[in-house]
Amino acid sequence: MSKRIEVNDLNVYYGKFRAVEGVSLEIEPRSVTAFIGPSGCGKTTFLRTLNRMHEVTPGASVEGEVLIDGNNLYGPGVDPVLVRRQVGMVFQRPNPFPTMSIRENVLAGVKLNNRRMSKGDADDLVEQSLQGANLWNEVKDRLDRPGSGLSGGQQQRLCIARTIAVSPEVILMDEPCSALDPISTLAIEDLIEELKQEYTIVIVTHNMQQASRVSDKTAFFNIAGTGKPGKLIEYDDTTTIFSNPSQKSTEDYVSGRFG
Amino acid sequence: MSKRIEVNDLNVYYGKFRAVEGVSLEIEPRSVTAFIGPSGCGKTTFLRTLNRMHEVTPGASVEGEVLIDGNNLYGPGVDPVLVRRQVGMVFQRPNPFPTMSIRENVLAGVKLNNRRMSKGDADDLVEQSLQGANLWNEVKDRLDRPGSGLSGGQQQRLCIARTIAVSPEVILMDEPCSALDPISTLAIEDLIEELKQEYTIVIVTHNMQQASRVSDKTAFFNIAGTGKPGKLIEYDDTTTIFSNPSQKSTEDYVSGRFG
Amino acid sequence: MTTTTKAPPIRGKQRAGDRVFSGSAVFAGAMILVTLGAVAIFLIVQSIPALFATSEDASILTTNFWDYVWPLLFGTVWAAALALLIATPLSIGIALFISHYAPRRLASMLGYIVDLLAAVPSVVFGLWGIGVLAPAVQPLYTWLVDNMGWFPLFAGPVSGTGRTILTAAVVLAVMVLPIMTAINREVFLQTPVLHEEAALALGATRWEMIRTAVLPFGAPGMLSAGVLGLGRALGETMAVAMVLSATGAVTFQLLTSVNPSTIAANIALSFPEAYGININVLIATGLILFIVTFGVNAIARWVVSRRKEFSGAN
Amino acid sequence: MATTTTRPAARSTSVENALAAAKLPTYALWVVFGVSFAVVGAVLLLIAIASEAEFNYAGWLIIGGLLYAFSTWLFSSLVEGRRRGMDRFVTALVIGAFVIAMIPLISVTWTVVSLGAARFDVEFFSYSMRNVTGEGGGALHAIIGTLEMTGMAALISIPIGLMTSIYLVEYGRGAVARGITFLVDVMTGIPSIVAGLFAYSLFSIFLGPGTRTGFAGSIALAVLMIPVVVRSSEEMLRLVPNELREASYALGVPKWLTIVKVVLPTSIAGITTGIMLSIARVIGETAPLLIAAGFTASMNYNLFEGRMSSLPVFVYTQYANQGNPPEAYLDRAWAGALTLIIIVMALNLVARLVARTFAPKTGR
Amino acid sequence: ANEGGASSDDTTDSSLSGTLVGAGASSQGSAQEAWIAAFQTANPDVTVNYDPSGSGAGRETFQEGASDFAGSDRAFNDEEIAEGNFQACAPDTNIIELPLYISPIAVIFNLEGVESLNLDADTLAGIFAGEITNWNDDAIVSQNDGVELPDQAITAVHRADDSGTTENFTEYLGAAAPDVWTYEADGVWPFEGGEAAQGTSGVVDAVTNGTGTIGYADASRAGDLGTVAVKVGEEYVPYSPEAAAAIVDASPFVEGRSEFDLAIELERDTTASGTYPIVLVSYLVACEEYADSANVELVKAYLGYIASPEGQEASAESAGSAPISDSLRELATAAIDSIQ
Ligand SMILES: Nc1ncnc2c1ncn2[C@@H]1O[C@H](COP(=O)(O)OP(=O)(O)OP(=O)(O)O)[C@@H](O)[C@H]1O
Ligand SMILES: Nc1ncnc2c1ncn2[C@@H]1O[C@H](COP(=O)(O)OP(=O)(O)OP(=O)(O)O)[C@@H](O)[C@H]1O
Ligand SMILES: [Mg+2]
Ligand SMILES: [Mg+2]
Ligand SMILES: O=P([O-])([O-])[O-]
Repeated sequence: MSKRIEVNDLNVYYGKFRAVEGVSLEIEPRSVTAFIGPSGCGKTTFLRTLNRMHEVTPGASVEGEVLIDGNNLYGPGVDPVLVRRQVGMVFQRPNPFPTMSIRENVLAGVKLNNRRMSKGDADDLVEQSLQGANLWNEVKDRLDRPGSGLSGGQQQRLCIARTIAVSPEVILMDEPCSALDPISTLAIEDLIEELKQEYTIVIVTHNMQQASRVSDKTAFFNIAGTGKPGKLIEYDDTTTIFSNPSQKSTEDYVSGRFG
Repeated sequence: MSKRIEVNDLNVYYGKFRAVEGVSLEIEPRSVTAFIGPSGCGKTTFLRTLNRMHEVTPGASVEGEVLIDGNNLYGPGVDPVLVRRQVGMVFQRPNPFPTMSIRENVLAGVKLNNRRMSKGDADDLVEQSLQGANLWNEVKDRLDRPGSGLSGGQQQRLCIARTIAVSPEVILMDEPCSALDPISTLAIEDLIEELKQEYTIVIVTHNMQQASRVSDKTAFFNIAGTGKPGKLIEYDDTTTIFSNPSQKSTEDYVSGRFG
Repeated sequence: MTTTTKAPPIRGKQRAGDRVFSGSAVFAGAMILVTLGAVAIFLIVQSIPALFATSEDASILTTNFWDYVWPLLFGTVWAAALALLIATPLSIGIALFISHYAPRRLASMLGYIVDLLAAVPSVVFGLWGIGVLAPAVQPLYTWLVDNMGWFPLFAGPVSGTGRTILTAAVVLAVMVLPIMTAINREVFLQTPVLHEEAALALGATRWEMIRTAVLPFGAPGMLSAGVLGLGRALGETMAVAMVLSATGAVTFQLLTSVNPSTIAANIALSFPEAYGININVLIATGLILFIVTFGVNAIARWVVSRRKEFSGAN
Repeated sequence: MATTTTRPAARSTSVENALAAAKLPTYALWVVFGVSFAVVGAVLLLIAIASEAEFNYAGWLIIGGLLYAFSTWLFSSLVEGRRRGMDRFVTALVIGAFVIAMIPLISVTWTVVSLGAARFDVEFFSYSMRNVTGEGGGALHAIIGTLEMTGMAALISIPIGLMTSIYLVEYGRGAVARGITFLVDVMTGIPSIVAGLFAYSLFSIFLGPGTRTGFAGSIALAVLMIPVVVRSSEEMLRLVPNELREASYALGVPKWLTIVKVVLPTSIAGITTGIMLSIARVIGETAPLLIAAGFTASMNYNLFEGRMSSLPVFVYTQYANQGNPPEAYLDRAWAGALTLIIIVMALNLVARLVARTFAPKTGR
Repeated sequence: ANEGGASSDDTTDSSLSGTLVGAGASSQGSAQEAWIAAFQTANPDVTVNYDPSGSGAGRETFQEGASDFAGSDRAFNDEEIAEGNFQACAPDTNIIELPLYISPIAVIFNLEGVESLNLDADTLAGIFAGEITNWNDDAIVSQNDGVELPDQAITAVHRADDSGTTENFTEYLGAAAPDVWTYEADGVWPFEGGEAAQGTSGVVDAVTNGTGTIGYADASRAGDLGTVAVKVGEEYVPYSPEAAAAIVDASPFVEGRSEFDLAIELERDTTASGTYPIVLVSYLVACEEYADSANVELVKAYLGYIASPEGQEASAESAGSAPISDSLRELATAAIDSIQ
């Protein structure tokens, strides 16, 4: 699993408003890449173009190329549904389906494609995914309870389990810990460490310590002012970005001079 | 103006859930105090008890004492409305009244209380408050335009202008910059610097750099785990907290080891 | 709480404005209670003479009250159920179209157009039902009876006018469609984007997204839409009175001239010539109708509350 | 839903894109659409010719639509796979549902407008039916009656409904609020004829049997209107962000002033719309007014004395008690229906206008 | 603009004023409208309110003394009269009942290409009882030489509401075809069967919009629909005002009533030629002597106008009723004059 991502000169629009301008970068397989930057600089927007979730927003559009192992996501005839199976996503706020039990939540994505899964297979998959998300031990006795009954951190891990159950190649995470307490945050960070053995992971975070802890590479985005588009300022190894950035604004940002 | 705040052994509840436990601290007049701590540790909750906004939440209650210049806010017969006139508040998301113009927004605190005021006095007050909030130059030509037409940072300063227009003695701010871009953030930080000449200011922030930049004293709150109450861990001069804290968890937090 | 030593300036009296305002809010709430109570009490008081009346007291009765009301009750429920059967899938379809399929601009205009349907008075639907709809569907009914008469619901003889319970149900369905659509539309629009995106991010097609996120989330709302529609359909009067060939039989057949009447329509038909105890009899049938709608509402609430744990509300 | 501008991908054109899925071209769906309807049309036409019946347009639409839905499902399933096929099938059904619902709307509107135009004249709006037999006459008495009775009903319902919703949103907690919500729900379900019977009984008891007045009609309408007002206002009040209330409290504004000066102005647009819709809901009621207010041919300005006609009842009685020539009565009935619909549409428009004028200004 | 025409012109020399209240049969509704319109125009200071609340309600209201006169599709029966107790009337006085509204009931049908049919009472009763169900039934065909009757089901439409029309129609069926029609005469359709429609308009609409339909309705509403000529004696009589008036003249008064109680025992099974037996006779009921004399003049003037040739002409024109014969008018006028 896990694939290489290449972005070429990407512009992202909301209607006529250009939210992100001219981003080009390459993401290695089986690595963790962190996006950092001040609020409104387009981190979320850019992340969502990587699995075509962006176009779910009415009026949103994209110019440029995103290649996953050489296949352009925005090529003609590309089915966004297929893209999203390969590039999974975890959101800022945990969003388990409230009407489903924990078990159903994990199977939600799988059931779409493979409706006639035997109970045994399904059980295996549920256990495996929940194990993968470090949640199995906490919920194994209450798989039939609603997912919304879990704590925030558990819900977020449930969402991760749901995502890995469809065996994607890339997992995108948009500030997955920002709504969580410190203990849950640590649990998720540990999990990311494990997941990167198998998946390509891209994570947006406003917490620079988190970025420096979990990521191999870091991309810093910035914005010149309200109404201006966000830009990729610098993209390099995490250690370089935090210790010896080449741009002044990166240094200002990581040293906490603003944001 | 500006007053001294003294909190004695305060417990704060949401229904039966104790969100904040046993907080005691003293806040000097004409100073800036920052509250920091991980998400969910009760910073917002505690802040809101300082002007009895807490009890607006259904089922919320408070045990203990909050003295402002020796007067207990929670004493019998105290009118929360009068308390709130003395202790103003600025919220995380800018919330100007959408039905009102900029001018009306600034005058809201006065006009909503049906106080009569000559047009000249009102004009003076508007100018003075907007000057105080560093917004006058940007909006003086469009005082009759709706307040919601401003940018996020301007809206936040409008809310500050609205707050100082009722001439409170204390201003509480709950993550006033978290929804703003870096430039607006700097503008607000500068403003806080000026405001502390006249007001006692308490600010909640998740941004430690911000805390160290703007505050004289810092209070660190922490939480043992989900469902546990938040506690005041350490309260000291800002420089001490960030350079030489006495508690291990404070050090972990300010050094970015979690959160 | 502990008390303080000094007399604080922040003490004030309880505000008169607050008291007056909250007082009148409570008063208004109480008025609802009073009104509903008044409706119930008046209906009951007026009904009591009828409940034990026989054909001796009231010319309208052939035996006793219960024999009189039973076929009406059957017809009321049957017609409303049919109407709901037609209107529910349609309203869900239209609501989905407006909330998730149509382009935004078009959607709001369509919403307005459907809302307009709600404004058409029921007499007009009655006139339309007799004059336009019934003649239009009559050939279809003939075809159904000729070719599918073996199916009990479609048994003949076919009505020569098309004014059957099925036509009445269609008219009712058209009448309850706007209100049901409006509610369904609102709940569908309120589906948290979070959940819709969660489904899409798992690689769901639009329909699969609707199935996994929108419909389960909207289920309680759809149920209340159904209940509201059912309430309207149960109580609709003039259109049914005008469109339906109501002979009073208890039958499930959809396409014949012989159809059960409904309580509301029967009141409209009989009230003008009613006098003496007959009026009480009719009011008593109204009481029964009230009880039925009350029951439907209560059941729906119960169903919703039973599934609360799994609902999107928490 | 969204448009995606895509630049031709220079590099990937040579390679087969693994993410591309087999896809029916857009025109294929149109072809299927055309063929489905053409086939069904031809068959029905043959049947029509054979049986010398009229061509069945409704059947054509419905069967053609079903055939289209089925064949897209089939084709798409074969070419694009089961899931995409299902998606297309549901799309066809959803659009179909919409088209089907449009048929009665257009039919009703057309019928009312085309038949109502005949007597939509000055006399209709300046005459009552007093001393009129046969042709001529008008509905002025009914229009006045409708306006007076609905106005009175609004006068009763709006304060009660609005204050109740304020209670529910701003004050009510726990069992009492839940109880009132439940009662409002139940009230929503009161059949209109029951409301009419209630008003009739109420006035019979106090003012003697057979009493029918405009005011009784208003009471019946108010019973129907109150729950609608409560429901919609409640919804709108809940939409007002708590932040605004808190902003106001934080400025030291008492609760009631916050409600009056912040909450209500913010939601006034939605509340007005809701109220207008609730008026539209009751203004077309026939049965309760027939029972509670009766009807008369003459002007009656007094809500509290004597019977009062209303437009729906006017329409109904003109239809039900046709004299000679019947066309005159029917024309009046349809003109009355048209008037009623126009009044309701006007109310709707006013509501939208109000909503737009009072809506919180975004300034962008 | 038509309101308050009271002072419009001074040409009327009427000295009458006041308000007259009547209630009762809805069948007279249209006729009452015409009478009221003409009477109010002639006497601008008079208002007449007629509440077409139904015969039953009308009789009850009159008995309670809440109205000055009643309209009723049937006369008070002997028990009711014996019981007396008419609140509006002076004690121990009689009531007068005047058959001033005579309206033929047409049997209407909708069959393509057929404008009229000949049917005898047994056949009509068979159709409405649901025993004859097809238009090409021998019973129908045999009476209609030269009419091409299709092989089509008959949909017989009756009134869904309580109605004087139904009462008179079923009374006819019961009297003229007692073997086939075994139900009691009643305003409510006596059994579950056939098709029901609301009010005269509903019946007319159902018959018009359906195919193979037949129904009965006030003759003024027959319009372009086919109508039935009913067999009386040896001939088939189509409905007409004259024929309808003729059956009233041919029928005896109910026995044992007071001098001015003109209740008629309609001879539905008459064989007299030129009579049309399916008629609705609706009465105007008043007191011979009122307890309160305030409105006596008004009642006399109003009823007098109704009985007059002009009044009868007005209702004939607007409601299609049959003007009463001169002989009946003489009796009625005498009765009205006796009111005090
Ligand atoms: N749905 C939308 N429609 C229009 N503009 C949008 C939309 N979502 C975001 N934007 C704009 O696009 C820009 C980038 O927003 P984005 O949410 O990607 O920022 P971000 O870096 O993720 O910020 P944060 O740290 O607050 O999440 C902002 O100017 C924002 O106002
Ligand atoms: N309205 C409420 N009802 C019940 N519990 C609440 C409510 N608001 C907050 N809490 C709980 O109280 C605790 C403290 O929350 P609070 O919002 O004060 O934290 P915080 O430190 O401000 O966090 P953040 O940095 O995310 O704003 C949390 O456990 C939270 O879940
Ligand atoms: Mg973001
Ligand atoms: Mg907070
Ligand atoms: O005139 P009707 O009594 O038949 O309505």
